[in-house]
Amino acid sequence: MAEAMGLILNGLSLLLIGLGLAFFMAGTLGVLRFSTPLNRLHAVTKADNLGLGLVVAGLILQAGSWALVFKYLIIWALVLLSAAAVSHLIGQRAYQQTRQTESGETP
Amino acid sequence: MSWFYQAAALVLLVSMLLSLFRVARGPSYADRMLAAQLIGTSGVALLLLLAAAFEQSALRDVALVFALLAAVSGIAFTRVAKSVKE
Amino acid sequence: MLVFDGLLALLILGLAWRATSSRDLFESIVVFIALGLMIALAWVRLSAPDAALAEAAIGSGLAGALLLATWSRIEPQTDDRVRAFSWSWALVFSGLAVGLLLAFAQIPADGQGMMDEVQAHIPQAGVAHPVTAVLLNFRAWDTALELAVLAWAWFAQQALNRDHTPRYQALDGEVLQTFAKWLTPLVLLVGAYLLWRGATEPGGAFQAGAVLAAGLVIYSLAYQHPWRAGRLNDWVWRLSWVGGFWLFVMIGLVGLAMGVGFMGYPPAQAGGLILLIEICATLSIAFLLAAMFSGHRDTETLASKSNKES
Amino acid sequence: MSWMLPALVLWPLLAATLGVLHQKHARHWGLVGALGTAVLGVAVMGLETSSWTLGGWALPLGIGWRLDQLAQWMLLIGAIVGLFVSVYAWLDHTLPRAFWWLWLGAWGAMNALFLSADVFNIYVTLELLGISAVALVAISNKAGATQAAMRYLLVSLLGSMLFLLGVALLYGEYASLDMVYLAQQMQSGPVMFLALAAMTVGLMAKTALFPLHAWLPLAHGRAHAAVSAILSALVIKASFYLLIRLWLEVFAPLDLSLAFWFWALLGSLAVLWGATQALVTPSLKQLVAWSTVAQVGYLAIGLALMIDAQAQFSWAWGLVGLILAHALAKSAMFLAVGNIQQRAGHDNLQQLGYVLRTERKTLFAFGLAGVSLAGLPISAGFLAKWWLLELSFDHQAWWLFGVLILGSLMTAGYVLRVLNLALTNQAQTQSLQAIPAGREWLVLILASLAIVSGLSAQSLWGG
Repeated sequence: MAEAMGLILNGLSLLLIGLGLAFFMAGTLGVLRFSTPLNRLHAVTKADNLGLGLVVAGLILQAGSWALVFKYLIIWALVLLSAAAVSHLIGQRAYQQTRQTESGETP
Repeated sequence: MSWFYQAAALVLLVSMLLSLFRVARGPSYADRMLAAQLIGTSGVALLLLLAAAFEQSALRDVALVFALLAAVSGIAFTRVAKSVKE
Repeated sequence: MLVFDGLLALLILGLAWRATSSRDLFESIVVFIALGLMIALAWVRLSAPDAALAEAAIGSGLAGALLLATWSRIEPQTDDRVRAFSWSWALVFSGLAVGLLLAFAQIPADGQGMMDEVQAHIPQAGVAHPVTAVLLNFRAWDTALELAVLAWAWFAQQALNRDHTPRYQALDGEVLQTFAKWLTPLVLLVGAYLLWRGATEPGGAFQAGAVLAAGLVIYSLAYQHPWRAGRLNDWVWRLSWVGGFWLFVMIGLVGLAMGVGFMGYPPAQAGGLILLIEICATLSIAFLLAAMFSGHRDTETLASKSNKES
Repeated sequence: MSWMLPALVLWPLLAATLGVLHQKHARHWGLVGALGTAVLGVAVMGLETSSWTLGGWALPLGIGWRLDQLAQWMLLIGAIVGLFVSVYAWLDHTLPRAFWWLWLGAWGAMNALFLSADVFNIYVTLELLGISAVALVAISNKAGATQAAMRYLLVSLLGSMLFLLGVALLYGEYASLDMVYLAQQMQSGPVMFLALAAMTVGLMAKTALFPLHAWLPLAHGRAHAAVSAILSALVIKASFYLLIRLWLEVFAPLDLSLAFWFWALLGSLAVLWGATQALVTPSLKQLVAWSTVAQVGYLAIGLALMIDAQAQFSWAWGLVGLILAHALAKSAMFLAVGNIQQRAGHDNLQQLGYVLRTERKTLFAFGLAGVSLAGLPISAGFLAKWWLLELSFDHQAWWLFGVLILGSLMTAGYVLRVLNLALTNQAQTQSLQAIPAGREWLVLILASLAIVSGLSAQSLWGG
């Protein structure tokens, strides 16, 4: 029974981490392929939040102690917080730039 | 599971490599900076995977510092960049 | 992991090349930040998490912010001249690289260095983590001098450009301020945690100091002025730059007076003294690094400025 | 361990710290620090030579300190020159406050370097020394000072990095950082030759030895006179001291048969090239700076002869004599130039005739220092150069004989170039600035020391 549980947990971990990686890859491709800075920003946030979140979720299933779970959650929360703030701020800059380009100003 | 974590780490490293193309190509400052941001987050995930793969808990502290300080250069950029345009 | 390590090594080389050869200064800076991350990963792969921690905090976090602040002060420039590729220098450096490869291949791979010695003396060192034992006890004089190097680097910077602070740009909204408010307690927590971990695990004063400095930098970025100790006396502020070094050598002198030698501790008190030194060193490092980022203004110049503004 | 040894490092750093904390009186703190350090540096001559480990940890774990005669002499040279430069700087009101904490930082770092017997610890002291020295060049407000300092910074960093590389190789091979232990264990092999090569190139750059000297005239052209004196008389000697330690001690067991040619050739080229430049340069300060490049060449020749002599250690005192003679003469010269330059407001040789004629004491001091540099009899320089000649005679290196004589003649040539100007009948073209009279006397005393020390310096090599 315990063995079966372990297998299921392992399988779930694999799935979650794999999904997380997929989001990271998608984010990277988005950063490479999207056409405007604001679109690219959009792609980055997906990778930041979901990608890391899924990887962390996969790792939590394997964590042996609550302290470790707590640490994983802290790390994820930190990245969420700083990613949200930084993308917003970079977004402001990118937005200003787009407006400047549209109104045809020269630097 | 260790093999899987290692393989996943490798995938992340490749994805970091790809993001570097955006750093190199730009064209705007914001583009380069946000690609660096993505590399930082990938680094956090990579470190957590390595920590699990080799059971080195110290690496989680490194990941923690990564996560904490990833914001510093991004914020510094938005705050001190003299011009948004190239 | 061979593929991983190989790719990492190539990435580091490529990034280093790009950082120095790019003609756009800003690109160089961003590449440098990414390079810091990769080097931290390399330290991880070399089983040196202490160095990885320091590199993650300073190499990619603080150094990136410092470079960006400097970049904001200097004239915008893009080097339009195509750099001449110098064959002679390329030859010199590749010769050095080949020599190094050969030399390090010759060095005995199973060499433990001084690790056996260190392990044998750990029980008398007052701390359990070998790196901390070496830095704060066995080779304390090196570390004390490094604290002096950091302080003098800041004095040198101060001597060169007085009253230079980064040029801050306006931002809409309160996002940054709120973020700084949330982050500051977390930074304090992580800094204290790293310091505490240093006794038994990777971590310690330099890493904790760098993390705290990053917190101070975020604060000064959010509130647009160099981080100062509020209404604290300017004198106290300056004292924090050299406090770590002086406490360290004063305890070292006490060791000399007590007969355990200069920079030595009485074994019974070693643990407590090391903790005390680490706390002060952490604060010194944090304030020095933060000061290097946000500059420093005397109370007088600050007062005259605020008078003018009001 | 005597309390004086840690005090040698900590006293200057303490005074510098107080200067930073209490910036209004940085000058006074600086003088207090300098006087104390100088007294300590002289007093150390009376201590027993011995070695210690710091923190009570036995080797190879702890950091080794040692005080042998070479270290004692280097500390003494630092004390004498440092004292004069400090008093001079105290009388020079154009120096910014930062000079004091940077200079005392550099002094403390040098003392720590001379005391240390641990290669990694030496690297740390080199860092502190380098950062202070570079900033000293940069505090000048002359145009181009920042660029010159930047260049010096890069050279200094590259030098430190190469040194560290050598340290890593040494540690990898022998699992120890102590110089004495390394010297005992040293065995010939390609790795050790690479380590020696890396460290040597790094230190050569820091010593401004030909062909890695280009940063030095550049830095001197912009720096304050006191800073130039410190740089030429002391800072580059610290890295040369390390070269002595490495070649004559740590790596001495290696087969260094080609080393004589390496050092002798580089030294000769430095002597000739530096002197040639000094003969043609249009500015007084540059002239003295190029003369340093040439005199460093003599040091290299001395090292070459010592390596070939298979380190009969009593002979090494000739090297100390060379260092002493050059440190005294060159600091006197730079300080003299400082007086003249400040009086005239420029250092363009062609227009200095009148100033030189009015500044008799300074001119006399410059001449005295020149006598010692050129190696004319009874000066300290004479003894040192006589030692070189004697040794090359011993080695039957006749061509070196020629280089040494030619170098001395050229030295006399560029010194006379300056003295000659005083004899021309140039009229006063601009108003002169006033400088404190004490500074003239100071320079004169220092230059006399360069002569007088020759009378007593025989004791150096047991003569």
